[in-house]
Amino acid sequence: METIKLTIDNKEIEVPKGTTIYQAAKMLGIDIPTLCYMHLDDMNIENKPAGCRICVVEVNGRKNLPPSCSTDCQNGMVVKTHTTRVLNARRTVMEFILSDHPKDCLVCSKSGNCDLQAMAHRLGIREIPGQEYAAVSTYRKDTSPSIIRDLDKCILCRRCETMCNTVQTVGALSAVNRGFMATVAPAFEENLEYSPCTYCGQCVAVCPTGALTEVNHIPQVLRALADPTKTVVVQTAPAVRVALGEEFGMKPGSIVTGKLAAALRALGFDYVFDTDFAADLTIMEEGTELLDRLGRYLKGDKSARIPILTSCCPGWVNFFEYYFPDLKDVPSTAKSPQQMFGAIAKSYFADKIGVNRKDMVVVSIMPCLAKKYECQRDEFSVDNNPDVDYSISTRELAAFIKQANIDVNSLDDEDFDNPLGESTGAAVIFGTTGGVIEAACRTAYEIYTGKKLAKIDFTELRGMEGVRSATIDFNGLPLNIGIAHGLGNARKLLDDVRAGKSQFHAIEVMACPGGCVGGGGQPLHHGDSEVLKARAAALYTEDKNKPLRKSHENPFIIKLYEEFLGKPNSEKAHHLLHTHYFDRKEKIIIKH
Amino acid sequence: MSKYSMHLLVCGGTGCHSSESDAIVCNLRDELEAKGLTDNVQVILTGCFGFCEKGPIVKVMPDNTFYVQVKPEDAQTIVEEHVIKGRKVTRLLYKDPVSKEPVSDSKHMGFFKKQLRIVLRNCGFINPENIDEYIARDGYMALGKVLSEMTPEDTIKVIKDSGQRGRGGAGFPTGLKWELARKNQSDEKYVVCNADEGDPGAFMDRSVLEGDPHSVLEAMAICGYSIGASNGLIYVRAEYPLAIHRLQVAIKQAREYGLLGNNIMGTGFNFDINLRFGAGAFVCGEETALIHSMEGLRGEPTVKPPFPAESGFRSKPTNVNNVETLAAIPVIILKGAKWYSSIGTEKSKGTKVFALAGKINNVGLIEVPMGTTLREVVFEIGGGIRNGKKFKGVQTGGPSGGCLSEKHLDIPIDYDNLIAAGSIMGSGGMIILDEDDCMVSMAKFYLDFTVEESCGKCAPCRIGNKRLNELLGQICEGKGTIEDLDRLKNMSNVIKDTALCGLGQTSPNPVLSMMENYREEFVAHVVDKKCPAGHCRSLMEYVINPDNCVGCTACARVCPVGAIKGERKETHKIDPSICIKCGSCKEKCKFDAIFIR
Amino acid sequence: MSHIKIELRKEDVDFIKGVCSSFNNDPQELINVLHTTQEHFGYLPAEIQEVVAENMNVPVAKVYGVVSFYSFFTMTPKGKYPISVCLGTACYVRGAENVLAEFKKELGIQVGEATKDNKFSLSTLRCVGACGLAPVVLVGGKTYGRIAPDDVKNILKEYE
Amino acid sequence: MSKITSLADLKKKREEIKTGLDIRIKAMDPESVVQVKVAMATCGIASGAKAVMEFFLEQLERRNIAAIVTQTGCMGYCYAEPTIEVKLPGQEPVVFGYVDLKRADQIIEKYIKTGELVDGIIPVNYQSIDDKKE
Repeated sequence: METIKLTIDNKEIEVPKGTTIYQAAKMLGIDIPTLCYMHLDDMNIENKPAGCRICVVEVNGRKNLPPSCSTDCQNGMVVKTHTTRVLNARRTVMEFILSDHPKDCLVCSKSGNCDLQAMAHRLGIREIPGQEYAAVSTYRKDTSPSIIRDLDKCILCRRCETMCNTVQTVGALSAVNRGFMATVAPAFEENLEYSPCTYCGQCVAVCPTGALTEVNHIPQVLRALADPTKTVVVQTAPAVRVALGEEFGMKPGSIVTGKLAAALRALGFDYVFDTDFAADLTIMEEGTELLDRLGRYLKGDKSARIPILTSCCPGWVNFFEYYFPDLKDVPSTAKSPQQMFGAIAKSYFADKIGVNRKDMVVVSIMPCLAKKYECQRDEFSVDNNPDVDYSISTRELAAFIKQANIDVNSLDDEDFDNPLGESTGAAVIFGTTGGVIEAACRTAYEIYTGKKLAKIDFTELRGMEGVRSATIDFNGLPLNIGIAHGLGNARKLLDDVRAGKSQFHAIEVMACPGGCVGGGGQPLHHGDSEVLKARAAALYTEDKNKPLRKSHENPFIIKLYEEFLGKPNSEKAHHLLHTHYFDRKEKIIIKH
Repeated sequence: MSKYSMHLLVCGGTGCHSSESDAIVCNLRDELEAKGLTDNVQVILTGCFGFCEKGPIVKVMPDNTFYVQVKPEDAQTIVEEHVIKGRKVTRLLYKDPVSKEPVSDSKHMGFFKKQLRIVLRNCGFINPENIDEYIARDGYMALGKVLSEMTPEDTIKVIKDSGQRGRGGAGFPTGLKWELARKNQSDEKYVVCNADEGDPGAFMDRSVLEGDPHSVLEAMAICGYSIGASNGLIYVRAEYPLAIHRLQVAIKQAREYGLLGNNIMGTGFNFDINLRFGAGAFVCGEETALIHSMEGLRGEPTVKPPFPAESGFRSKPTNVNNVETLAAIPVIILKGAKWYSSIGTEKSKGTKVFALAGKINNVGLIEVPMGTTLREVVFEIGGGIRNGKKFKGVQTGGPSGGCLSEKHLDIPIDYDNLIAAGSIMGSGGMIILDEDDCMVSMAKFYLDFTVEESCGKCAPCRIGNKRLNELLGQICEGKGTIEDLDRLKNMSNVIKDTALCGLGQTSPNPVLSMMENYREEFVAHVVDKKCPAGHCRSLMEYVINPDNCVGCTACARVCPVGAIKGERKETHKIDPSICIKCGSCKEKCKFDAIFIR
Repeated sequence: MSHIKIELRKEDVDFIKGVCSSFNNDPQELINVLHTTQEHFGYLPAEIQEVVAENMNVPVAKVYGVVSFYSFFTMTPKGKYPISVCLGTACYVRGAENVLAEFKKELGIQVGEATKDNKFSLSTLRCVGACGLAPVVLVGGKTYGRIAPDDVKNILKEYE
Repeated sequence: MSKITSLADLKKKREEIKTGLDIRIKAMDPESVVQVKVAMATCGIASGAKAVMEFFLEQLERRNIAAIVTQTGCMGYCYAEPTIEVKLPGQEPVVFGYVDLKRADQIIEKYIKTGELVDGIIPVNYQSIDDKKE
C-alpha cells in the first residue's frame, strides 16, 4: 500500500494514502475538534460536508486553513493544529455558529449531552459579540408522533440528511433554502408526519444539538403511575438492557438487566415485564408462518409468497408500506413483540389479574422512536384503547430514573415479574442485527426437522456487514437466509424481491444500522461505532448465559398457548398477534 | 449572393436588443426596400459592440460610421441621408464628451482606440446567427488545424506556451488544466463551459455568447480533442435568453455542417455539445457547485481536491473553462503561442475583457491587453467620470474583489498586481465609483449580495457574512465603534481563512480593501458619526442656513412630516428629531438655504 | 408554510409526465425539467413538485431542496405583469434602490408579493447584463432602461 | 446544408463566403487599403456619380485591388462633378474632378496601381471631406 509521510504538530507520521489529516492526527493522539464530521467505521456511514469549519488546521504552503476532516494527507505536509491563527479562526467560527443558535440551554432536552454545548465549552467561548443585533434564523417547530424538529437549533451539520438519504434512503429530509435560511427539512418545510419519514430516528441519533429530539412521553407515564385506578405494566426491549448503563457512566456493553428491573420497580410500575417474552411469542408465530409458507411453496403453491420478511421492526414496516406497497403481502403478518406484548397484556394478563383493559396502562421501554408511532396506529387499539399506551426510549427512561433520584449503580439486581417476564436467549438477541432470524432458525429447525440442534449458535448469521446471507441446512433442505440492517441495505434486497430475482427464503430486516442496539432511542453513540458493537456483543453474552435459548422452550409461552391461544397461528393467535399492512403513500397525503 | 457595397451593422446584444434594435433592423430593411436598395445594402444584426452606454448602435461599413442612441424612426434618415446621399447624420454621431464635437467614425473614438479585440474579435462584426460569417472569419479553422495537423499533446503545449490563464476569476493556467484532465484516464470525460456569469455588473460572457457563439463551440471541441472528451456541456444562466437562443442556433448550424457530431471533418473525432441551464445561483460559478447543479442537485460546492479534472461531472474527469477563456483559444491556435504571449505582462498574457459600469461616461464592454493601466481604462477608454464628478474608486472582481483607489490608477492591470493591491481580476467587472458613493455602504451592498447568494453549506459564509453585513449596517446607522473596525477585520480574515469555496473565501474582500483604502471614511462613520459622501441617511442632518433663508415657507409646506417650523419671512428651522431626511426641502428651496451637515 | 391548494387537471399531470420523459426521467436533468415545467405553469407549487418527484424518482424533499435553492424557481404565481427591478451593482450605484422604493410605494406591495388583483408582482434580480441601461426594470419581457423614480408612474400607466 | 468533410473543404467554404464580408474586413483597417470616396450628393448623382461608383466597386475587385469604396456628400466642387477622393495607404488623399468612366479607368490603372498622377486633380488647400462641418 502506498504510504504518505507528513508532520503534524512536529510529530512525524506515516499513513496509508487516502488518510485525512483528521484521521492521521487521531493516530497520533491528537483529537482535532469537529462538529459536523461523523464516521462510523465498519458500517460505511460517513458524513463530511466540511461545513462547520471547526476542524481547520494550518498547512504549510496553503493560503487558507483547510478542514482536516476532508483534506487528504500529502507527502511532506507540515500540519499545525493549534497555532494562534487556527485557534482564533476556530473560536471566531464557533462564535458565528453560536450567534445563530438559541441560548436556552437550560431548558433544552439535549443539555449536557449536546455536542455544540461541549464544543463551546472546549473552545472556551465566553461571549458572543454582536448578539444585540444579530438576526437568528428561526423556523416553525414541528412535532410528529415520534420526533420533534426544532430547527432554530440546527447547525447544518447535515448528519440527519446523510442518515435519511444516503444510509436509510428514506428521503424524508433534504437541505432546503439557501444561505442564512438554509436548513434541513421535509418537502415544503411541512411536518414530518406528511413525509415518507419512517420514524427510524437515525436523524435524532446523530443530531449534535437539540434540533432533532424524541417526543417526551414521561409526563404521561408519570400521570399514569400517580393514578391509583390504573394498573401500570411496563415491558422493556432487549437492546435497552445493554445500553442503559452508558447513561449512568458504565462502559458500553455493560449488561444491566437486573438493575433495570429494579429501577423500573422503584419507579413504581405495578408489573415489571420483559418484551423478550413477547419476542419468544413472535418466534412461535413468525416461525410457524415461515414453515407454513415454505411448506406450501415447496409443494408448488403459487399463492405462498417467498421470501418471508420479518416484521418486528416498525421503522422497516413504515418503509415498505411507503416504498413497496405492492409487496405488502410479503412480510410476515406477525405483530412486533411490543404489540404482541400489549395485546396479551391487555387480554390474557388483564383477565388473569381481573383488571379491565381500560384500567391498565402498558408502557414500553424501547431503543426505538418508531415504536412511539407504532403504538399509536389505529389497528393496534381496541375501542380507542391502545394495546400499548406509551412507548418511551432508553434515553427518556434514563432521564426518568435520574429525576427519581434512583442510583442505578448501587441497585441490587432484581428479576422480572411473571408470567410475562420470562424469556429465552433467542429473544434477547432480537436486539441486534441477525438476531431475529437466528432465533427463528433455532425454533423452526427443531420444529421442521423434529431434531434437537447440535449447535445453537448460528454464527454465520452474525456480524455488522450491511447485507449478509447464509444458507442453513434444514436436514437436507438448504434454507437461504438474507439479512439487512439499515433501510438503504433493505432497499437493495427489496428491489430484488420486486424484480423476482431474490434467492432468499427468509429475510430479516432491521431499520437501524446495527439493529435495535443502534436504535434512534438509544443513548447517543456520538459517532463511535465501537459503542454499537459492544452492545451487540453484550446481547450475545446474555444469550449464552441463559439456561433456555430457544423460544419454544419458554415454559410461560408453552403455558400461554395451553391456557389461552391454542396453538401458533390459531384463529385467536391471528386475531391478537397478527396484523395487516397499508399503502402508506395513499394514507399520507400532504396537507396544504 | 448579391454584391453589397454597404453593410449596416445593428447591435443585437441584450442592452441594445432591449432598446428595440429589432425594430431598427426592420425599419432599415423596409426603407431600403422602398428605395430599391436591397441589393446594394445589407442589414446585419450583430453581437454587442461594447459601447452599451449609447445603445442602440448602428455601424455603417465600410466607412465605420458609428451611430449612437438610434431609434427605430431614425432608419429613414439613415437610409435617405447616409445611404443614398452619402451624408453622415450628424445628430446621431457619437459626440466626444470633452470637445462635444461629433466623431465621424469609430476609428476616432477614444473608446475603441486603446482596445485590442481578440476575444471580442467577432462581436459587433458578424451575424452571430450565421455560421458562414464565422467561417469567413477563419472560424473552425483552428479546430480543423488541430484535428488534421496536431496531436492532443501539441495542442496542449500551444495553450501552455501561450501563457493564457483562466478568465473566470482565479487565473489558473488553462494549458495546465487541460493537461491534468488529459492525464486522468477514463472511458468518458467532459468539457464544460462555465457560462454562469453571476457577477452583477459583468456581462462579458453574455456578450461573447450573443455575439460570437461559435468561437466557444469551436474552442470546446478543441479542448475535447486535447483532453480526450467527446461530450461538451455549456452551463448557461437562464437569465440570458438571447444568449441561449444564439447558442441553440449555433449548435444546430454546427451540427448541420458536421462541425459538431461524429467524424468531424473526416478525422474520426466525435464531439457534441448540449446546454444545461443555471437557475439563479451565483455560487454555481464555482466549478464544483456548477457540476452539482448540472447533476440536478443543489449547487453546493465540495472540497477540492478532488478537482474536477480527476472527478467532476458524473464523477468523470471534467475540464471547466470560462466563456472568455474559451473564446480566445481558436485565435491562439491559429496565430500561435508566441504571438499571444507577446501580448500582456510577464505573468498575465493576452487581453482581458472588462465590463465598465457605474459612474463612468462610457459604460460598456472593452478588451485591452493585460498591463493596461486603470487610468487608461477609466479616463481614456471609459471617457472619465459622469457629470464631471470626482473619481473615487474602482471595484474590480465584483463581490469577490476589492476596491482600488486613486493611488492604484497607474498600476498595470494583471492578475498579480490586482492581488497585490488587495483586489482580484475576477471575471472582469469594473464598477466605477465617484465622490457620492459611500464606501461603507458599498461594502454593505456587496455583503448583501454575498449573504443572499451564499449557499449556506459552511458556517463562516452562512453566518459570518451575515454578521459582517449586520455590523456594517450598524456602522452606517452611526451605531458603530472604533473597536468594531477591528472586529470587522478579524471576522473578515477568519471568513477568508475558513470558508469552503471561492465565494466565501473572497466575500470579505470588498470590506477589507475598502477599510484599507478608505479607512478615514470608516473612522468618520464610527467616531464622528458622519458619512462624508452624504449617503448614509442616519448620519445626515438637514440644516437651514439663516443667511440664505428668506422665510418663503416652501420647505415647510413640502415637508411630509412637519419637521420645519418658522414664521413667514423669518428664518425657518428643521427639527432633527422629526426629520426623516427625505431631502424634499432641499430640492424645493430656491435659495440654497438648506444643506446637509 | 402555507400553500395554495391547487387541483392538477389530468392534462397538467400528463404534461409534467411528458416533460419528465422527454428528459428520460433522468434525475440529473431535474433542473431542466423544473425549468420547462415552470415555463409552462408560471410557477412550481407543491403539487407540481410532487408529480415531478414521482416521475423523476427523486424524493420530493430533494426536489423542494432544489427549488428552494435556486432563485429562478418560484412557488408563488406571478402577477399578470411581473415587474423585476435589477439590483446589480451597476444599477445600484445609479439609484435602482430608489426606483424599487417607488414601485413598492405605487403598488403598495413588497418584493415577492403581487397586487390584490394579481395584475403586478414585484421582484428584484441581479444583473441582466444590460448595465449600459442602468437602472433597468423589466416588466414581463420588456426592458426599461435608465429609469428614474419619476418614470415609475408612467411605466405602470402603460399597463392600465 | 452540405457537411464539411475535411479541412480542405472548410478552407474552400471559407473562400466562397469570404467576399461577402470583404467590406467589413477591409474596414477594420482602412489605412491599409485604397479608399475611394465618391461624392454622391444631388449634383454628383445628376452628373453620373452613381455609374462611377458602381464602376469602381466592380473594377477594383475585378482587378484584385483591396479597396473600400464609399459614398460621401457634396464635396463643394459642384462645377467639377462627378468628383471622387482617393486615398492610397500612407498618403494624403487626392481629389479628382470630372470623373467619367474613362477617367475612372485611368485613375485605377495609373494613380491607384502605380501612384502616377493623372489629369483632373483639384489642387486645393486640402481638407478631408469628413473634417468639414456640414
